[in-house]
Amino acid sequence: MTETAPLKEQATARTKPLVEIQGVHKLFGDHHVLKGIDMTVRQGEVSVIIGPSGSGKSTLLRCINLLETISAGRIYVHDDLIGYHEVNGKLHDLNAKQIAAQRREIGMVFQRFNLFPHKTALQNVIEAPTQVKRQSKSAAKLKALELLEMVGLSDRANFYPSQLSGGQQQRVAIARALAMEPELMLFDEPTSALDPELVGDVLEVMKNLAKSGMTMIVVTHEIGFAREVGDTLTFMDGGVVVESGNPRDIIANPQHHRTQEFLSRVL
Amino acid sequence: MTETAPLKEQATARTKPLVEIQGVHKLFGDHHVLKGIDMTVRQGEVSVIIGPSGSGKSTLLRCINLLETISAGRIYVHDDLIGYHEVNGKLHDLNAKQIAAQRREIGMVFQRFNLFPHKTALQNVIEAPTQVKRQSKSAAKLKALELLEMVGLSDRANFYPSQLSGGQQQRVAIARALAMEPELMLFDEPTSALDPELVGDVLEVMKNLAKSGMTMIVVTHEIGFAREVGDTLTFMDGGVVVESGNPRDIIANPQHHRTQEFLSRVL
Amino acid sequence: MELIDAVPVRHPWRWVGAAVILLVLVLVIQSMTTNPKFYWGTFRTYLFDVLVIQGVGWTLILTVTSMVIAIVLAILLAFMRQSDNPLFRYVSWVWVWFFRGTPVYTQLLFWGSVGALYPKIIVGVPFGPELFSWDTATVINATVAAIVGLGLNESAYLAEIFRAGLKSVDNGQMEAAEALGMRRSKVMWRIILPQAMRVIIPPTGNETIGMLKTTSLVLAVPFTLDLTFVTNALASRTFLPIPLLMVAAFWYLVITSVLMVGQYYIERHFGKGVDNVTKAPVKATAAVAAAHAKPVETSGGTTEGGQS
Amino acid sequence: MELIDAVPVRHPWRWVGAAVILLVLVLVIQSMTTNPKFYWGTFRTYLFDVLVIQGVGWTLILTVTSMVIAIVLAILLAFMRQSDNPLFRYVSWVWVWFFRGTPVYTQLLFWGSVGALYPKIIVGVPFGPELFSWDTATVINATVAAIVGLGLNESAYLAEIFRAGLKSVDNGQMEAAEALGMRRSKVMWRIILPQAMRVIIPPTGNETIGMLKTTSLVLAVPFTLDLTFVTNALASRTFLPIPLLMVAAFWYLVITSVLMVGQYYIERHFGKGVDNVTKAPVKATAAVAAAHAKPVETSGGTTEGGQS
Amino acid sequence: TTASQDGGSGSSNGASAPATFDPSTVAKDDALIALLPAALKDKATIDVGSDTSYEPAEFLDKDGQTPIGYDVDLAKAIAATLGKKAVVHTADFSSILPKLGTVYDLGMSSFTINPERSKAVNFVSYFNAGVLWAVQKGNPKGITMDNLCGKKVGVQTGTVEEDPDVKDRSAKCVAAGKPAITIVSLKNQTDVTTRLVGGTIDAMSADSPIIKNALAKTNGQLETLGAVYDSAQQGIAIAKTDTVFAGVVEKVMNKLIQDGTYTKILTNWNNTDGALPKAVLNPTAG
Ligand SMILES: Nc1ncnc2c1ncn2[C@@H]1O[C@H](COP(=O)(O)OP(=O)(O)OP(=O)(O)O)[C@@H](O)[C@H]1O
Ligand SMILES: Nc1ncnc2c1ncn2[C@@H]1O[C@H](COP(=O)(O)OP(=O)(O)OP(=O)(O)O)[C@@H](O)[C@H]1O
Ligand SMILES: [Mg+2]
Ligand SMILES: [Mg+2]
Repeated sequence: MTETAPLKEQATARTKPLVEIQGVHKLFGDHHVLKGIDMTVRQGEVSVIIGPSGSGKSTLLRCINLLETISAGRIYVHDDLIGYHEVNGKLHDLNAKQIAAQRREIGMVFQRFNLFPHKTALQNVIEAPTQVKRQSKSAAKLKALELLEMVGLSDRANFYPSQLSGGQQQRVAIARALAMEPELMLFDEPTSALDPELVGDVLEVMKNLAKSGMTMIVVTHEIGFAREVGDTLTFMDGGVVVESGNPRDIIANPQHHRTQEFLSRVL
Repeated sequence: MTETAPLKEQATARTKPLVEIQGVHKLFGDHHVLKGIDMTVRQGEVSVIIGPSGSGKSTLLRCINLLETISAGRIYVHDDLIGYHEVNGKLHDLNAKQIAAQRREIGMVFQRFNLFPHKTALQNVIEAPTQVKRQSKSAAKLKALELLEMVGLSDRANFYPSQLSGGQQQRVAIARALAMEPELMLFDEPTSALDPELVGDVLEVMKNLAKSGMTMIVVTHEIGFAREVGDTLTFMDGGVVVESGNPRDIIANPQHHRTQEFLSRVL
Repeated sequence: MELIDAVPVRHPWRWVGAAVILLVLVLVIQSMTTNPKFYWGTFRTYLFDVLVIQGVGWTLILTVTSMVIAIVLAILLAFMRQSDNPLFRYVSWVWVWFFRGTPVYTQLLFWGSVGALYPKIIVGVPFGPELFSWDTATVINATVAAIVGLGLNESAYLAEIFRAGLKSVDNGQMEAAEALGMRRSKVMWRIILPQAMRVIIPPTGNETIGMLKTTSLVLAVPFTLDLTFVTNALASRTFLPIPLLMVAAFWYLVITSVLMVGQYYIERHFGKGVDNVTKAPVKATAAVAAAHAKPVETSGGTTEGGQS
Repeated sequence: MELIDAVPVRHPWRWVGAAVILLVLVLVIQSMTTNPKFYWGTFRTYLFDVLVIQGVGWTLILTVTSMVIAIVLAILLAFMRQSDNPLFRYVSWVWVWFFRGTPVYTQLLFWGSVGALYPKIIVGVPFGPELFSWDTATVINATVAAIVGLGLNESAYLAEIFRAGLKSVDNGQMEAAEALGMRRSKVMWRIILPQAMRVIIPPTGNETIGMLKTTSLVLAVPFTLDLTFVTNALASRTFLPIPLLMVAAFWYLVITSVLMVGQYYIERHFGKGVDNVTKAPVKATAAVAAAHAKPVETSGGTTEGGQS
Repeated sequence: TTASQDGGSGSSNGASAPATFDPSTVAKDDALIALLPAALKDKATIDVGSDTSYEPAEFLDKDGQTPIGYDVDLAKAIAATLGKKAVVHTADFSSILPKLGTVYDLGMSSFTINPERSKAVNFVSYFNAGVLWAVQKGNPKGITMDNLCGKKVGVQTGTVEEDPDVKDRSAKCVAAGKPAITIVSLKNQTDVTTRLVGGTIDAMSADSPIIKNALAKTNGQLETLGAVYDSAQQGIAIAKTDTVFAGVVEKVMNKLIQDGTYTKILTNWNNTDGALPKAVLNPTAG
């Protein structure tokens, strides 16, 4: 548990950090899940997080997107403190409206897709822009069709999720998150619920997204993706960051024995 | 669509065939899913089936276990015609009791586990022995604990499925199927709903099962498993068997271009 | 390939069962039609009587308006029950407890007597001057009292049904919608509720059909135009209660049948994307063709569906 | 680490809301207790009157027995509705249609008058000699008529609830159980139904509480021992209906409260393994300890749970 | 169809109401008006609550909504005397009493006066109804007033016939070691009558005008058993707190009795048997 105060100055000194996670702790009751996470993600960077089950990867993403509140530390996105505003050194909870506004800047893709089953692919994608951003339906629809085109599903616009394969559903979920034009995309094991054959399509979409300059934090077991696309790789275990750095270096030459052990099991 | 009559003599001539599938067709309405499948699985053999999504792999397993009725052809398990009895060359449907009796000889493990959520692991395992085979509860429980021990879950006997990880659930499902002491085990993509880390445990259990001499038909995407454990490998596409033989030969040197293409995508 | 054409399993006992049931049915119908105590002539005379038809109309009005009030309140109560404001949760619980717990007849009597108990509705500063006041009896006339009484009572039952329905929607839906930046009320209304409707509709259909019969209690208000009152009044005049009960039963059955048909369509509407989707790959081929044939503009037209 | 101790968002309007609701509540209670028209003295006199207590007992007996009959029939009807025998499906549909469609009052009247309409129950060869015959009135006395009438009516409503519940269980459960060689009836009873109970119980709770009040219609039979009848009779003797309605309402509220507590426990029972499981990994540590501490024999003891 | 409004299809079908009573024939009495409590002086109407399912005292006309009957006509006469118009509201028994004094000025629904009830409301006696019994025509079951034990007797719920009359007889049976009377208590008198015609009950007991009406309506399928007994006074109910108005009603009734309007109305409805010589406020004995 490093002290976080000096870290902040250090991080802001660098060029364009988008996400700054400083000494974040998370407790569920007595269960200490995140034990002082520090992490910086710069604009346009693809940051890959790996780690065994229960190491707190999902919890970390959920804290960034305010689906959980942190117990200690700070998370900044775009220099905006997530979840609180600070007045005279005292933190105040944000109200529901402000929380919603912060979330709009952050897209999230879940392991289990969580598409709205009663809406078609197109309706899933335009839901948030029309309802939250109050875009006109026709404008939102144009944008949505572009996004569906991008994820290779323009001919599936009028299908319900239940009529789509897992890989197609996950791609719709990505398009849905992108429709809000977020600055940051969070992916929580986006391919681990898919049949191996269908994984490729989704990774392809994510690769293109990374190329287009989107800042992304990706929790995944796809080491190939991390190696190819990741700018940084973070290995978490037991609620702490064990090792972090260039993906190719870490995969080829893990420093920590826990990293070695984990990689041997997944590769 | 080869004629099946001569095949039968041929198959029975070999030593101890347990499952014989002869010219099996399956239609869902107009949708022709299985287009004349022939296949023999001998006692103690591990037969692995691979193939792209929609090729009819699950449908074939479901036909063997009578979850679907076949439209043409014959399936024999232990020289017993599945689903029908033949009187003077005329087929008669089996009644519910006879169907249940045939199913008891065949264990099935599903992709989505399908454990009974309202029963603990132990209760899941003893359900069929006590209710179908009318074993005493104490005898069934002894057996069940042995089986749970075998799949490495003896300390999870009193957990509900929702308290177990996917890999643990799948292992309970295997124990549940084994509790009926089937002659044949069918596995339909038993690991494809699991996180990569958890796949290993389940494959380990299946390997041990194969070693113990259980006859198994396994639909899977785990080519490593097929190579290591499989006695035969069958590649299906579009409702027909494209290629079949020794797994190591096929994987190293696929003859058919569809097999080549598929393996390149999955490996 | 030679398709299997197997001899199906015979079920002789089913046929025996069928015969017995048919026989019983025939005997019941025969004995009903020939039994002079049913006075089928009187039944026919009054079946389309103008008073009876008006009674049917009023019963429908009461049922529909009070169900609408009840549904609106029930949604509110169910949302309140899930609120993170303890006060709302508490109020919602007490409401359900009280209105489910006391007999609707007593409640109707109260709404009918509220004018007697509290002759004036006064809006004013508590313990201070009164600002406005109305004569209760004019504000709450019999029709209003009947509808309010039935609606409030029913809202408690429906609130339980809606609560169970909302609970049945996977939590991931809430998270996905919140992660998109949607406010909780919007999530509830556009995402959770439409999906909950699948579970909500069958018991709500039950309640609606039950309400149809409960309207006969509005005599407590007193409201004297509904079907049961009218047929009862005719029965006491003609001293032939059975045929007039049959008239009422006939009309209730007709309305119930109509409601059951309506329920079928509403169930289908809210099941879209879930229940009534043919296995994906099969449909896919047809659906791809349809998607290509259909210009994209039309697809958005159904977006509103979930809101209704 | 320094735990975040943030200032919570203030909700001033919630406090205003709370104040208003409390004020209204206080005013209502105050005006009720001070309004002489409520005759609280009479209320107290009759609250524990022996007749009233007996009425409570009879109401409970009617509710419980008719609900038991209704549940048994409803399970049967719901299974029949899913049967592959078209006759069973058809009979089940007609049953639901008829009993939901006609007013329970009329049905009760019929069961009360069946003796008048059909003085004898005759078992015999149709159009042939009669084998046995009973006096209808002795077979169907008032209590039996009341219970049968309420039970049959309610079975139709519950059948819909059970149908929806069975539909809600994932199809994979049926397949998994069948693949184990279980017969369909066993699968239904041991696997599908216990899981469906989660969805079935809240609306069934509604129906039970509704039934509590519906029992007052047994006057149609006539059955004259239930709570409503007794309090009405006392009211017409004393000409003070309001306090006696309050007595009835009080007891109905008490029973409803007890039923709601019961429902809570039943919901919890059938939610086991699904609803009331804490997040797996957290529980796991505790549960592992528990599992080790507990000898395995006890675990089997709860296997029967699903059957009840 | 309008069967309900097509009168004259035989006496069993549709009430053939007697020539309607015209309240304008009743003279206004300013002296009595002057006695009215202030709240009533300014009102143009006298509102009357009545459970209109008790032919011929109060029941509904062919339109299913307009109350008629001798109680209704009396109400009109009372209102006319006080220079007002009577509005008779159909109401369920339980809803009449709580509304006395606020919504309803009078309750007129053949209320039988007894001491217990007198504690709750003011009664002005205006009619004398006795208990009368009826059985099937020809008395096929051989019922007499002395062999009722173990028989099924129909009564309307909440009437004095149910409690105390038949209940006491039943208790006496039990006390004498005989089987109790099965009391079939139904909400509507019509249902009681129908059951007697159908034979599921052996006899019925009701107020004498009601029995007579039932006899007329069932085309001679019934006959009376014994004679009228236990004459009890019926009263107009007025809120207990409204003693002033109750006094006025007593005076009005006595005026109507004296000037013959009362007899005229009862003659109209063929029910002069129950006429009282004098109306009394809160008579001590029933
Ligand atoms: N709402 C919660 N309440 C209590 N404990 C929780 C909650 N959510 C997560 N946890 C616990 O926090 C720990 C970390 O969980 P998390 O889901 O973040 O792990 P993960 O690294 O994403 O694992 P996986 O690879 O299995 O998704 C686990 O032990 C989990 O049980
Ligand atoms: N009940 C059904 N009704 C209609 N079509 C069906 C049904 N079940 C399966 N099919 C169709 O049969 C074809 C084969 O399906 P099957 O599930 O056997 O494929 P699979 O090889 O197991 O694929 P996957 O790898 O996706 O599980 C598919 O096109 C599917 O749509
Ligand atoms: Mg996770
Ligand atoms: Mg499959």
